[in-house]
Amino acid sequence: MSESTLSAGTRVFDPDAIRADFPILQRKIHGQELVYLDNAATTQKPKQVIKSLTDYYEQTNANVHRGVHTLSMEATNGYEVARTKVAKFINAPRSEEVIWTRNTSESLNLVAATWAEANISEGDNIVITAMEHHSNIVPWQQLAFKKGAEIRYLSHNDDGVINFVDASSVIDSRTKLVSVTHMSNVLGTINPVAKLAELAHDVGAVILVDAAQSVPHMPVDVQAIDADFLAFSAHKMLGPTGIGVLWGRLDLLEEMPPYMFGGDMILEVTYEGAKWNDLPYKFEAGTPNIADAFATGAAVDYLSDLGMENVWQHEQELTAYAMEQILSLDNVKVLGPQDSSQRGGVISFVHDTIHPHDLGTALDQQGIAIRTGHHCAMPLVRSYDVVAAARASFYIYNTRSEVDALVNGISETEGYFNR
Amino acid sequence: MSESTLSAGTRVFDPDAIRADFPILQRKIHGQELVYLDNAATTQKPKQVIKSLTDYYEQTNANVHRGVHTLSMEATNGYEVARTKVAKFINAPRSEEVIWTRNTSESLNLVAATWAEANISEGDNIVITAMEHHSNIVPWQQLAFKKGAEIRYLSHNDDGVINFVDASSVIDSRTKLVSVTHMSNVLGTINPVAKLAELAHDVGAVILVDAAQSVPHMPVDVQAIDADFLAFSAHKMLGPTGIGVLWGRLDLLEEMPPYMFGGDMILEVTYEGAKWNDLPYKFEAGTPNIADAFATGAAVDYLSDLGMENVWQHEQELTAYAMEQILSLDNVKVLGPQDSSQRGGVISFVHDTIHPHDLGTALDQQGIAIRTGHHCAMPLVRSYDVVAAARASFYIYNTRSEVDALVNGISETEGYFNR
Amino acid sequence: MMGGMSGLNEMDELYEAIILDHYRSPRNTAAVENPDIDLEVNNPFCGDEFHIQLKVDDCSISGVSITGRGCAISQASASLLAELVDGKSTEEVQAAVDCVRRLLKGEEISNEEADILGDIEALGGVRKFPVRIKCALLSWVGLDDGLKEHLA
Amino acid sequence: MMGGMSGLNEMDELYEAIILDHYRSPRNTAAVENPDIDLEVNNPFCGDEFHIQLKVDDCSISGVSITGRGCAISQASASLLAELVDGKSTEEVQAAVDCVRRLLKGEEISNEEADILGDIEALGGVRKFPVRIKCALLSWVGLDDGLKEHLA
Ligand SMILES: Cc1ncc(COP(=O)(O)O)c(C=O)c1O
Ligand SMILES: Cc1ncc(COP(=O)(O)O)c(C=O)c1O
Repeated sequence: MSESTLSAGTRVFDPDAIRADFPILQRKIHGQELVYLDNAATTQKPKQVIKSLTDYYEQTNANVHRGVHTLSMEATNGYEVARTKVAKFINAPRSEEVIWTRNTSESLNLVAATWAEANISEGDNIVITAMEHHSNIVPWQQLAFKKGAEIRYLSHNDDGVINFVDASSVIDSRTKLVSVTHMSNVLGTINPVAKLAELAHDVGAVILVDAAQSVPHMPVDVQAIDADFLAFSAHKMLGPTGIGVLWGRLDLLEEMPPYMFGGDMILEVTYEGAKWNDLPYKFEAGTPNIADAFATGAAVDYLSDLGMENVWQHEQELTAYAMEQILSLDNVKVLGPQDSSQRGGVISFVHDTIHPHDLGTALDQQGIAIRTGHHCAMPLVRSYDVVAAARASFYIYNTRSEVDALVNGISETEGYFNR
Repeated sequence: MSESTLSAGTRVFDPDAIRADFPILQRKIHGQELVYLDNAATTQKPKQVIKSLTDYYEQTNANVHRGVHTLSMEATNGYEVARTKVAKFINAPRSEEVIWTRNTSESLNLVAATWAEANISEGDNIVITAMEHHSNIVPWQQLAFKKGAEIRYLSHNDDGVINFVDASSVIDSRTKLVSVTHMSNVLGTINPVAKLAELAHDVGAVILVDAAQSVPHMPVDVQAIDADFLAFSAHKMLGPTGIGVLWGRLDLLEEMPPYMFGGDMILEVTYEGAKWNDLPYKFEAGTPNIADAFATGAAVDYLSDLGMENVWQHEQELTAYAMEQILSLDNVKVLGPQDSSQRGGVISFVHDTIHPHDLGTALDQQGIAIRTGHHCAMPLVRSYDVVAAARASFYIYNTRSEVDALVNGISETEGYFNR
Repeated sequence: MMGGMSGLNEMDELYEAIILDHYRSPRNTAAVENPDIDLEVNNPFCGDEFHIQLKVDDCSISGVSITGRGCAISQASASLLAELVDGKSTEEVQAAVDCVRRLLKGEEISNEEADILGDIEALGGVRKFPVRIKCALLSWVGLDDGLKEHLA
Repeated sequence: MMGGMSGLNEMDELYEAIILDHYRSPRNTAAVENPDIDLEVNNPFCGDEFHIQLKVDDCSISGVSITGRGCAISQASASLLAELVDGKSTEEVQAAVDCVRRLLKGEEISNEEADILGDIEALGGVRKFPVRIKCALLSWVGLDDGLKEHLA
């Protein structure tokens, strides 16, 4: 098997060994083995990540940054080590550029409320794509509304690939921000963010990359793509819920006003006013999510050991196989690029006669977890003239036989509803 | 021992049994038993809370709210059950009034950015006390600055008790918000928030209670104190880091604009605009901190089993004992109420000749964890003409012999520096 | 092979024959002329959306049309609703809505109420699939709101 | 009994006799008249604050005063600094600051450098207590910044 011979990481990419690390994969659902294909929503966690939480709470737990006692020093140290791991993972020049947030959504809102609030004025425009997640639409809509700025959409072709003929007229001298998803959570499309960064920088705009679906699945290098901001969530990359990352260019972060006020983000307070702390603390108000930062470090270690090149290759192979199998079904249409090399491991599809919701329930009866609905991308899903779609999405522990189970499950469901 | 006969909870309050639930208490620090007296910063976690995290990730983990598959339904259900537990714990009329945030600081910032942003205008004033934590000072300073509003401070007497003669002139017809700590994290003072709520409501103002130090330690009933908003953090009450609560009165929450945009807080999005979801989701953008909500539920269960009356009584007894012991030391001055019945389990003190920082290091060598510094209440600490103080703070697992260890540790440190 | 038919039989309570029948052949879909009540309801999360039209004469329903798209449950439920209301008094309709609400919450309903509901009782199977209750209730809640507004 | 003296001996490296001596009797605290450099430094987290005054003639320090309050480490360090700079050239002072920085980072310093530092090498004990490094560096960094600005 070609997968098991890859080794850009320090560990052989062996799906069986990987599966053994995930306790939840032992669960039975309606008496069936769990086939978890809802990874774009959130991924499962290996025992190494779960253990890092247990270890933290059993051995280290304390508040950070101002403590002279041993636990506090250890907690502070581990918290910063985790930040450094994340910085290295995305090749950030400096670890102070890595800000802990709750999730991708908060990272995006942070930029909207600080950088964009300070830099976008009436008549300016913000460019996003027509395939964004709600979290990368609504903050900008609201800001544009408040400022009298304009939201512009980069269009895509029928197969979900951005239309670059359009792009250079959409992005113009009044563009202040281009905010685009690196990979669509519905279409699976991988967007050429480096190319968009160039277009943005050419007109003096800043580019924010919503990397919620890319950082977990492929090597991402913020310097290589020349991003200005990058946002992602730990829970979509083996890490815990409740913690995410905003990476930003040092000079931008330094100029930005703080987002929230209180606790660690303050250097000095008098009854009259306050002075902000240095980066990254300026953006981290109150007691941080220390335990989950530790666990995020553990998730990054796990992925780094596997090697992101190998993670990506595994998903590419599995996606190609799944596309082939799903497209072979008579009554199923797949949204997005039909060529699997242009997409990541997310496949949204609709069935001619079975509503996604009914399909979701029927697959669940067979132990197969997929997502159904608008996937927080309502305008996009509607543009395909459907109100909902079914979505299967893959990660490191998924296998070909799980794809077979999905395809078989769809056929069984057809049988059931045609009885 | 009188403690072990109390039982308003369902479990006997037995310090030995309680200590056995906390794995970290087995840790050795510099070869000594850990004496953890930094509970006002963050508390330790019982195995029940740690296990709830492990269980969640090993058996349930999935994204919430829109999933038709079993894991997602179970995750959604548990997430909402935890919310209901919290609502019951503070006697909130409805569980939709309980909003999950990251911590107390975010809860306060949320109110500042939404309710206060919409309701405070030029010439209005916001009343806080002179003993607030930075997180309950700086958001209001910034808002006041932006709006041309005024920040007013309720003063306190030398022994740290709010001066009510003053209060009724400070709170006036232009007061829109009174935001006060229920218990000072430096002085230990318990503030009469019900009385302040009355003064606020008399002039048509809203009262926000910073309950970061009260909800963990005493029975708190939002209806009995007639609060409008209440904020606290799970990590200070046996729960995980990374999750906190904002409770608000339904009618206020319903009128408020959202805080962050994205994910679950949206009902409908078009390319032109968006419609907000119902409470509490309107305030919960993006994937929530699901695991830590589960764990917060477990923390609430643990405290409820003990009974908050018993928790409070244990701390009152221990604090009285500690005050007596610490005040018996020649060179030590205690800040705040000298009468221990007016305070919670927080004792800040300064030594005539040993700087808090040196004391903290010396106590750490003896396994004793205290906090030193300004405790995020710089203006208050400075008002006592010191720049830093040492602070010991207690919780359910602390014992008289730990108080003895502290007092002995201070004496040993005196001996060391006078050698 | 993972998965397999076995699991699907457990859905029989959800997808009773009567539900599938209404799903495949929805009743009362022809537009009502000059409707007194005319509204859209939707559940954006599932993408279900229905268009409800009622003609109300002297507190009784003299015409009804419900059309739209959604999952089998929401469509069958809408069709069952359309079938029920035709010719009923507004009071009877409101009582039936209340009864369906209680049925789906898992509360007891009386024998007489069961008689009134008839086929509609088949919706009760959704109780074992709580995440689908919203689908079953969508058109009922919408029609109830519309009636209330009309009668106010 | 928990706790006990035993643990405190491990602090001896941090609180060497020379450190405690400078802490108890800080050197060069008398105000400088017409200082060329006059600045406040503070670390709000610990509450340490120092007032630094220097008289600089022809690139050499002809007068120095450092006063303030802080923990034993920051005070002793300030006093050691005050003792060192008196009469030194600005270049020598800057070399010494650099050397202390490296000492506290745990980097190697040469024998000659050690000779220049003299008693100051006692500050090296802080390396085992990383959270206290800021205390030891506070006045050094402040004075360095002040000198840079003066010379610029
Ligand atoms: C009274 C008070 N308010 C607010 C806070 C801030 O809490 P957090 O750091 O969890 O946001 C604290 C915690 O130190 C506190 O003691
Ligand atoms: C492309 C994209 N952006 C943003 C988000 C929001 O992430 P979170 O819910 O973790 O804030 C998601 C997750 O669904 C996503 O897929």
